[in-house]
Amino acid sequence: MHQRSQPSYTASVHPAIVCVDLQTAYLPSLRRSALQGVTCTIQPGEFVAVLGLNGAGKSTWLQSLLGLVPIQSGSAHVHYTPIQAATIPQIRREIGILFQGGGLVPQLTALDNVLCGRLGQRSSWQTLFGFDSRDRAQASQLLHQFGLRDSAHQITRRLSGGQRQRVAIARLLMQSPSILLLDEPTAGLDVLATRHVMELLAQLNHQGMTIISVLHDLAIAQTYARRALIFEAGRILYDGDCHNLAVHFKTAEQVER
Amino acid sequence: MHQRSQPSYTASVHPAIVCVDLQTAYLPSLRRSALQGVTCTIQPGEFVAVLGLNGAGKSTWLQSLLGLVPIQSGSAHVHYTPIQAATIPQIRREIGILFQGGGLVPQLTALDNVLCGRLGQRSSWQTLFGFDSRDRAQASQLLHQFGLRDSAHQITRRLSGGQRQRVAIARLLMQSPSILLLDEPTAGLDVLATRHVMELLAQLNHQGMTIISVLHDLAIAQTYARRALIFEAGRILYDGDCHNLAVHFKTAEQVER
Amino acid sequence: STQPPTSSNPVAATQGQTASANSLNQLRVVFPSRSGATEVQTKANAIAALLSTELKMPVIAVIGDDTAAVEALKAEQAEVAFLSSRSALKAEQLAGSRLYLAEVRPDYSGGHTYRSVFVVRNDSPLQSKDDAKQNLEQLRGKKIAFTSPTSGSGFIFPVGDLVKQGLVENRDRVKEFFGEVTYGNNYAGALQAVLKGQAEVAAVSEYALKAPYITPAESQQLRILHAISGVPAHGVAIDDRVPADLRGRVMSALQKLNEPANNALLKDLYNSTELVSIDHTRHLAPMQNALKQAGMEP
Amino acid sequence: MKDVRVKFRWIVSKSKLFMILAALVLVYGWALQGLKINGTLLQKSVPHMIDFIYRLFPPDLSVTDVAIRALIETVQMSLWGTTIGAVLSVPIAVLSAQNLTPDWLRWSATLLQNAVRTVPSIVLGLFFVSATGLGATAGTLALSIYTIGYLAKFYQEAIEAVDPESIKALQVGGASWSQVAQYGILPQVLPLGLGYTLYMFEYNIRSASVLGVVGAGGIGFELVNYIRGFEYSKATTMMLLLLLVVTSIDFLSSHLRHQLEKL
Amino acid sequence: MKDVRVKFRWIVSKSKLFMILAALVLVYGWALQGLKINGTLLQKSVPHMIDFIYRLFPPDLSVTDVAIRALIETVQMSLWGTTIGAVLSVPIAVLSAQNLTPDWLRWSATLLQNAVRTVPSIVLGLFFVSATGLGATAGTLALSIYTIGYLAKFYQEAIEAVDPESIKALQVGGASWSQVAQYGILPQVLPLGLGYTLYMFEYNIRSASVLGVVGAGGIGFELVNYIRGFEYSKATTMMLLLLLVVTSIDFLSSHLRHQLEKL
Ligand SMILES: Nc1ncnc2c1ncn2[C@@H]1O[C@H](COP(=O)(O)OP(=O)(O)OP(=O)(O)O)[C@@H](O)[C@H]1O
Ligand SMILES: Nc1ncnc2c1ncn2[C@@H]1O[C@H](COP(=O)(O)OP(=O)(O)OP(=O)(O)O)[C@@H](O)[C@H]1O
Ligand SMILES: [Mg+2]
Ligand SMILES: [Mg+2]
Repeated sequence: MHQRSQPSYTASVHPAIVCVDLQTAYLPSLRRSALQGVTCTIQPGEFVAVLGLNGAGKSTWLQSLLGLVPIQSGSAHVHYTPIQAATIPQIRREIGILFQGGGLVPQLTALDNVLCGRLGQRSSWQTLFGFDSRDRAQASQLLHQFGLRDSAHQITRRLSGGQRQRVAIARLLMQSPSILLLDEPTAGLDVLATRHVMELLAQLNHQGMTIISVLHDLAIAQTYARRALIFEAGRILYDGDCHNLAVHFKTAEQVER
Repeated sequence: MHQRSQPSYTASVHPAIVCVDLQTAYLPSLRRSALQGVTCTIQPGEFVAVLGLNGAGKSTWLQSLLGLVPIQSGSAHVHYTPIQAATIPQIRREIGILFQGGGLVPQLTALDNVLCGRLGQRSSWQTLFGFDSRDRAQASQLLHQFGLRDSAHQITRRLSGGQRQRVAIARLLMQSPSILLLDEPTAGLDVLATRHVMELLAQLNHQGMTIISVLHDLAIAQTYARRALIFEAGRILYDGDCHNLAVHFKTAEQVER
Repeated sequence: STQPPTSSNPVAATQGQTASANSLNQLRVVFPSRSGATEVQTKANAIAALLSTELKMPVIAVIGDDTAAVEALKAEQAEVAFLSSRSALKAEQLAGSRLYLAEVRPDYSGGHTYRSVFVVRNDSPLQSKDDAKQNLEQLRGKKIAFTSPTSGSGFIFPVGDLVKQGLVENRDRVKEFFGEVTYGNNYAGALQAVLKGQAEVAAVSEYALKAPYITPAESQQLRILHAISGVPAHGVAIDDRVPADLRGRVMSALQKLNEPANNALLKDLYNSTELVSIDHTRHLAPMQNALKQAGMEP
Repeated sequence: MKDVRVKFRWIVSKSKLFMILAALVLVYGWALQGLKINGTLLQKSVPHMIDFIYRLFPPDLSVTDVAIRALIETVQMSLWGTTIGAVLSVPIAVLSAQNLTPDWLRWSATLLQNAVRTVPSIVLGLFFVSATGLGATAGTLALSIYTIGYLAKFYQEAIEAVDPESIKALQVGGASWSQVAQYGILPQVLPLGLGYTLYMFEYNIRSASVLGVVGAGGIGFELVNYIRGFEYSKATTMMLLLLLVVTSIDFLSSHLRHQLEKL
Repeated sequence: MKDVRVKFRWIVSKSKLFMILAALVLVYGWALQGLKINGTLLQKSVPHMIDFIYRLFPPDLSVTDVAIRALIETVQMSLWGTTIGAVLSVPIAVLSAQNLTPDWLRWSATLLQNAVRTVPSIVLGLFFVSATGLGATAGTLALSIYTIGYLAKFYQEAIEAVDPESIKALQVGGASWSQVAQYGILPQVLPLGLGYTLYMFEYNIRSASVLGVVGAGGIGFELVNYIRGFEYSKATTMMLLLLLVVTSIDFLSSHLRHQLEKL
């Protein structure tokens, strides 16, 4: 369905992500750090659902893996590369992230936003006068798959909430990363689009891509993910398979209240 | 739980909302109008779920009821008051709306944002130097109920996505309207917060408030709403009770693809 | 700068030689936009046209303020300039240009020199004294309105006199002698300040005491407290790149403006009626002296 | 069918682009011939340019105290002038903002703004001289009106850049016009508005044209007069002091805005 | 325990507020005494003020052709001056923007900006006279440098106001620095930047101080000279023409930005 240009990522033998006692800076407003000791190992090709209440630190964790949130103590490795200022460009080439809210450029068209996903693989000179027709064709095709063919030349600001979310996911796929981090990819999507996106993720995962997705819907998590991490106040409370998630979540709720 | 200052809205004998063949302006990008003939009647005290695919026109419909999207043809009445330029201020006093995305002022604290819900009931002079302590107490209490006591004095921009959504709902409740329109109130909320918000809405509905909420989760719609409107390409495809929504939705999907 | 006047800096000197060797094929004359002069470009073009026919070579009229005129002479971007006496001294120092003609106006008491005057209201308690020092001494602590810090009669000469009498150290310390110092921006502004009682004394030139600067009725309310004579009039400077023979022709062409047929051109522009030939050094000596006393470069 | 339409649209948009480009070239060409630029001249003038800069140095530090006194004077005038101007600018800006004010009212506010901008500083100065005579009072008043010409425009820009969703939400919630301004717009505009105001404060400190006319003196006026009087090295002292002031205000501005945003 | 802490924080914040207020009152008071305002003077000067305005009317329309010719001259200079200045401002603005450039580089760009702003227009004018002689060329070049002092600052403000999320997303996607600028920042900055540029174009058309020095003429220069020559009613004609120009450019600007946003 989606032609991958670099299908090499299944060959890796290192764990995709290793975090050991990861902590972020103290936040006066929280009177604790957003992450206060996250330890976990994620193997290549896994499909992990990240669950937890609002403010548990899920987004912060994903961002820390890309060097967007400074690490205070502990360590994090991506494919055995430690996350440090010097290695961040390299790591960003391997990881794609979907931000909560999308992070689209509101003044560009849907197509241009999707094409922006290619910037990392093209030099500044190559993109000075726009993208080549192969890239454009691929971006169009992605939008088509997401049911946005007619909106391709619309300014992103004008799209409905769900349409914008799909544009953001399409942009992410243009990057063809080997690890995908997604922060609530189905927020604002209708039932159909939700199913569509999750099945797409499942398919990419099947082809070997490592997928880590924040989700709020336990049913969806159980259907698509094989492993769940439940966050609670900056720590991992549960790390295991996706059976009986509701039960594990209940204990999280009890801890909270 | 939530003290209502004007419990008079149950006494109304008029239908809360009547729309007859409501149409909005032609959009060149869609090659049709966003709403192309919406007809429905909603009685006071109903709890209506609005469902439909992305771009079906749900948000546009809600906004048109507040005069935010100009009506091209057809008519819409709120408590038998036609929606016209002259009547819009009066209508806005009776309807509260939660926008997709929240529409909070990012530089104000959570508490101040909630207090802004009271602006409509206070004159400009009364709020020139801030709000009185009764309003402040009530806003604090709402934030407390939503588990945001510790974040009350945080700048809204700093809150997590779910926290922001809850602040927006709290602001809406400060308005004490008799009709509540909600555009995806549970987007980005965790399981607990989702349940919390929906139960709150159910309780307000129980006290007589008319509630119209866009939802994407059929299970939630079935649990809380008594009536569903399924939108499709700017029209109402299904208007009826909430049994077997999935079946009705299937037909919507078939129409779409 | 301590360099002797005529040889400015080495760059200009060498370039001056090469340029004059090439002999000039056009003449650029700068007409500064003096306060009160309007539509200068149009009027200047008319004079340039006259000069062009007289000299049988292209003459271009360019506008700029006094400082810019000096910079243009220095940068070999102009050959002739109408200049104030202050600027003429600087032009000599920087560009080796010298003043050859001076402007005569009927309201100048000395023909091509005029007087700088301290003016008070008729009802002022200040009285003229015979001794210059005593006369100026009474101004200590008073509110004064100068014309502008670059005006010869409205600032440089008055300050030079104050320094000469030992009342003021230099132009930067004027504020320590007077109670309050303001600048009228032009003669009219300074006189209005005295007329309206906002200043007790104004320093202007003698010819400012009538229209168009003030009305005759206003003039009745004022009297001169102290006068300094010998302020050199503005004139025409010619750069040293202009060979002597051409310079002579330029001078006589300019003096064609004195003839009745052309005199209106001159009068329209700067209100002067005649251009008389003068000696640069002698004409500007009083200004040179006043500048030195005021503590301004050269 | 569809493809033809797309192709057609592409051609239309390309030819439109081409026409715009051609028009631009024409306009710039027209402007260029009006300037009568002489290219060869520029080359041999490099030594003159260097010489000009050379003559600005070294700064004559003997006038440092004069400079500082002039600076203090100007700061006092600028402080009041900018403040009065800023206060007067707020209503004009609000009335000119597209997202706040109905069109008919907006046009008159915009016209007022344009009129204030059109009046040159010399006319403002002379007007206030006729009101209060030469000196600092006239200077301050002239500055304050001059300030409106800028700040009203900049405030308007800032107001128009506010997040429309948040304003819509307040309006729909029944907030009055002034409540929307106070609770919705002010918090969002404050950092940028503060930056512009401090920028204007700095501009007014440098301003020579307004204050010179009314004889109010100040550092900009002294600076211009040193240049006019050919005392370039004294002028350099003034410029260095001004650079210090400009940089400090710039620093203060970015610091304050940082604080505001962190609040 | 908690309540005490809250109370304490409240007291601290209130006393901080009080101290800031007290400091403000002191500073404004200090500035006020420096101005030596004479209140009684203002009252009896109302007739003078009215008389001043009275003398501006009626406009002397006989100089309309002079005004239009001067205007065309200025438009030509302003067009090139503003364009060159705008082009030079872009890199300086980008290098000064907090959200794009590392601190050490940012400081030098900011210093350059401040230095340009510090140099008064008369010095710029004289510098270019020594380069190209008196006239339109020097005027255009002086305008273009003068323009940098403004536009670099305004562009910087616009760049700093860009939505940080969208920039972050591109950076994380591996886009290079220049790609982020081209695809992330430019589209967001364009409408505001265009507004500022047209504003500067208009400012340069009005500017008298820059062009007057180098004798490049123009409408602002003629206007000031009419005022200086006591020909107020001719000056009024100039001002009316300028008002027309300012209003048209303002209209054009808001129209263009509207188009850009609707695109
Ligand atoms: N820049 C910041 N300054 C202060 N607090 C912050 C900042 N960023 C995040 N936080 C706080 O850190 C906590 C964790 O935030 P995070 O966004 O990681 O939560 P989350 O699990 O993603 O929640 P949600 O499901 O609502 O998106 C929250 O309480 C939030 O308020
Ligand atoms: N201002 C506008 N200009 C152009 N098209 C618009 C505008 N506003 C809405 N639309 C289009 O109108 C259609 C309906 O939009 P609307 O936001 O009502 O959908 P929705 O049902 O709320 O979708 P979602 O579930 O994704 O929020 C969409 O196709 C959208 O692109
Ligand atoms: Mg999150
Ligand atoms: Mg919607």
